[in-house]
Amino acid sequence: MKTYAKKDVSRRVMTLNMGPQHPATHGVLRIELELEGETIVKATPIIGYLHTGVEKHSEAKTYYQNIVMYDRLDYIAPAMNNMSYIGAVERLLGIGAPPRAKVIRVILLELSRIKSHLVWLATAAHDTGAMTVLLYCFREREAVMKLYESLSGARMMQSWICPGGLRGDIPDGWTIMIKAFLDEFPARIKEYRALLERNPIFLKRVKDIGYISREEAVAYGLSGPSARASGVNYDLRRNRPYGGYNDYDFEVPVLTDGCAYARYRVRMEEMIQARSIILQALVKLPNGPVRAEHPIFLAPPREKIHENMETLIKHFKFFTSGFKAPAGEVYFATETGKGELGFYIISDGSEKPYRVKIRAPSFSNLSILPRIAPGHMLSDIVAIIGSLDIVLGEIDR
Amino acid sequence: MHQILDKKPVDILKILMGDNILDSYESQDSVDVAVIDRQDLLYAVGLIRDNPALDLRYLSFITAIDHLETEKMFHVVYEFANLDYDSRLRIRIQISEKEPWVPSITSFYPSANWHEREMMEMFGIEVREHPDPRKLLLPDWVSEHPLRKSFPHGGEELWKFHQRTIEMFNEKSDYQGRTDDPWLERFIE
Amino acid sequence: MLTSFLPIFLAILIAFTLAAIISLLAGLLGPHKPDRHKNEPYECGIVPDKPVLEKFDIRYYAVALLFLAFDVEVIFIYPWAAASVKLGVFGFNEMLISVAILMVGYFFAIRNGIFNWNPHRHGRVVRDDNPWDSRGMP
Amino acid sequence: MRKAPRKPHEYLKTVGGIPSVPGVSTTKLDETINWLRKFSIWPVSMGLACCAFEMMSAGASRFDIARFGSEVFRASPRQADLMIVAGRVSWKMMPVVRQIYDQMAEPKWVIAMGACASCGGVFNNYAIAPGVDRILPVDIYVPGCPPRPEALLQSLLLIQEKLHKSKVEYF
Repeated sequence: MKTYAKKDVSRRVMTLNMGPQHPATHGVLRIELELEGETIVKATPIIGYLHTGVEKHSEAKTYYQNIVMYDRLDYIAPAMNNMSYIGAVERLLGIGAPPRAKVIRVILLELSRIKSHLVWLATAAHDTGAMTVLLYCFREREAVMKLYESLSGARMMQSWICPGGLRGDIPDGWTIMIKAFLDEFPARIKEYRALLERNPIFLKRVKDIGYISREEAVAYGLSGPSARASGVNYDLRRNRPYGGYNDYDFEVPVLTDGCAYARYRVRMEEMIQARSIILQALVKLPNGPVRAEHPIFLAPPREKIHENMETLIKHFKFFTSGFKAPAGEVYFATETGKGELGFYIISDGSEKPYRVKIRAPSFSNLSILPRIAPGHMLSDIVAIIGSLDIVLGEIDR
Repeated sequence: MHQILDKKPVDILKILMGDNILDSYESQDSVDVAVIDRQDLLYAVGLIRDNPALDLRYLSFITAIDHLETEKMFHVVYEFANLDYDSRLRIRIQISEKEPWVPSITSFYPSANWHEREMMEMFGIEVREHPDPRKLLLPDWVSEHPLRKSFPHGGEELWKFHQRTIEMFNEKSDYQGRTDDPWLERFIE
Repeated sequence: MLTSFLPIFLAILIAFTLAAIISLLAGLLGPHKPDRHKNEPYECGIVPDKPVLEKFDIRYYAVALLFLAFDVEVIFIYPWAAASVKLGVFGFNEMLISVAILMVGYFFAIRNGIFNWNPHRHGRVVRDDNPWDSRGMP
Repeated sequence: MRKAPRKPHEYLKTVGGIPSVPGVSTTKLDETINWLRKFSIWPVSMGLACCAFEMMSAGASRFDIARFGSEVFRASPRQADLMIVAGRVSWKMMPVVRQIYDQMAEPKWVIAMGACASCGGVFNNYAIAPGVDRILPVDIYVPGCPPRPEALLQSLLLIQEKLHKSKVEYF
């Protein structure tokens, strides 16, 4: 087939700036694309437009004050940032949470995973043209936010997990509300599946796009659903269990064909697994205190403050100048909706951490974009970014 | 723990590298840390990735720590992991502030590319043979290295830093931004 | 004879005058505050340092031409559709012939790959320069 | 004795000096234009960080922002009248925010949503600009981190009131 169109086309590369203020870049990511007609020759992401200097700032605050700041990293599912940081601090101090707090933490984390995947589904489908899925997913997200609101009063940033357990116990009707939400959730998942998986436009936009082989995923440090869709069989909840995850049975979906559609299927499956984990946790919910007690590192419980003078002084000192953490270094990573979010805390024995390094999953997940983008069409890069599920708060830190 | 040799990665590394490992200890989260010199970093990283006994192909992160008081000014930390056996190893390099450079391991681990660029701009540690040593996160008019302990956390010097940026910004655009700050004392902690 | 076309001319006249009035009013009455940044092309927020309008690929021109051809064809179909009852089968055949003539151009374009924008990507973009594959990693 | 019929000008009741005929209401041109603009303020999508998700929740079905006429979040500043700076503005992002503001068509308003956009908020360090009003004339500051969608809707109402009273600039 002799093609006139290709022969006399002068190889002129056009640079296009998919800038920080763009509806499809999931935040303030800027990509400089070099295009040859509609085919991408080179894509270089430029980040830093949301750099908030969190690592520098956390050196000026005590361990307890830092919790609030790490909510704002992955602002789609804040409870997961808390768990990573609190896990690191607890391991540094050598304290644990009481069993009831552990189970409630698992419930909060899995609710955040469902919320994070709902936001991903909303924006990914919206980018490939399925507008209704966005509004459906936000309806479910509002239901999850109502649960968080009834728990702590804050819709998004609860920072409910603190060293030694939780800030407070759950209200009475909370488990009933969760069960109500979880009962109707499978019907909703069926709705999304019906909207997307038999929709030829979505399938054509997502199938065989952004292929990542297993070796590239490991070499580029991908983690989470983006890596598990390329065959990397690694999930922190199962390989390095933390927070009591080892006594729940759930499967980890791993696919091997690594395209954007595989990442879609992995995340949809993870939402169903998260629902089953919460149901198991609701059954397993023990009674008992929600916060551990520790003479040095934790604040005395609220009701004991008025009994004698020492606990009152200790309470006051705890919240003003914090506790002196033992010197040492700790790295603790948890499996968030995006991947392995880890906190590397180095303490020199004072109240404030000497250095906090945040290993963000989206940071490495995005670093593979210059490798997989060339060869795709311009409209494919929108689907690739959607499928990688990046959030700019934790990339730019 | 390597499945077949059931040895920790640090012990295997000790066997392979002999006395090049200056010191090794176990951190609080039971991950072994090996302290080596930067001359044989590339050799160690080559071993870590390709040697079937170690086989740690996943680079978790690279970061630097600014030890203010000790003579060795910077510590550069690399964390490797093997996703199948889930064994982790951390490498620490101590470099002095006089010549803060580190060889780049992007040729071994492409995920190191961005981590090293961030370390370069935040600490001022030069990473040699890095394929793309541009700034990653900071705006291009900032020349200081914020994560060093000498950079101010807050207070008077930070406010001067803000004012310099506002003035620089005002020359470029036509709008005269507000440099006076009613809550100035809020900045001086 | 001419008077039978009067309603059409009237409709066209009203359309143009309305459009003219609205755009003129908006142009005249609205505030005009042009400044350097406002007149720069919109680059997602980045101040463009080099000229943004570069040469476009030839394939855009080919697709635009094809669209123009079919657009003109549609203009002819509208009056036929309005009077298709009166014209009856004769008009229908005429229109079929004219559309068929255009279809020849359409298939010629398809054969010559005007719509084949990304010829070298068939399905999955598999990169062969992947050094890790060759060494047989697990 | 029949009263003399009223002269034509006496039929016109005067309301504040303006003659008023039954069935016809007269108003100032400014008021009409502002009334038209008030209920169709289109915001430019300047969602930066966490507040962007509260803005999206406001745009979604539960706290429907479409009830107040600003449902369409235009991507390009040319077709927008309102800029909701939703999130923390870092120094690297400041020139971009300023460029977008300059490229918006004339009657334009700015809402600084959240503590970070209003005064730097939680992040009082080198990377975050202490308040977006360093470079933009901000009309409404919305407190909260992130502010609830109702707070954003209330700020929209305040903008509409301010707009209603503002003087329309002609050529």
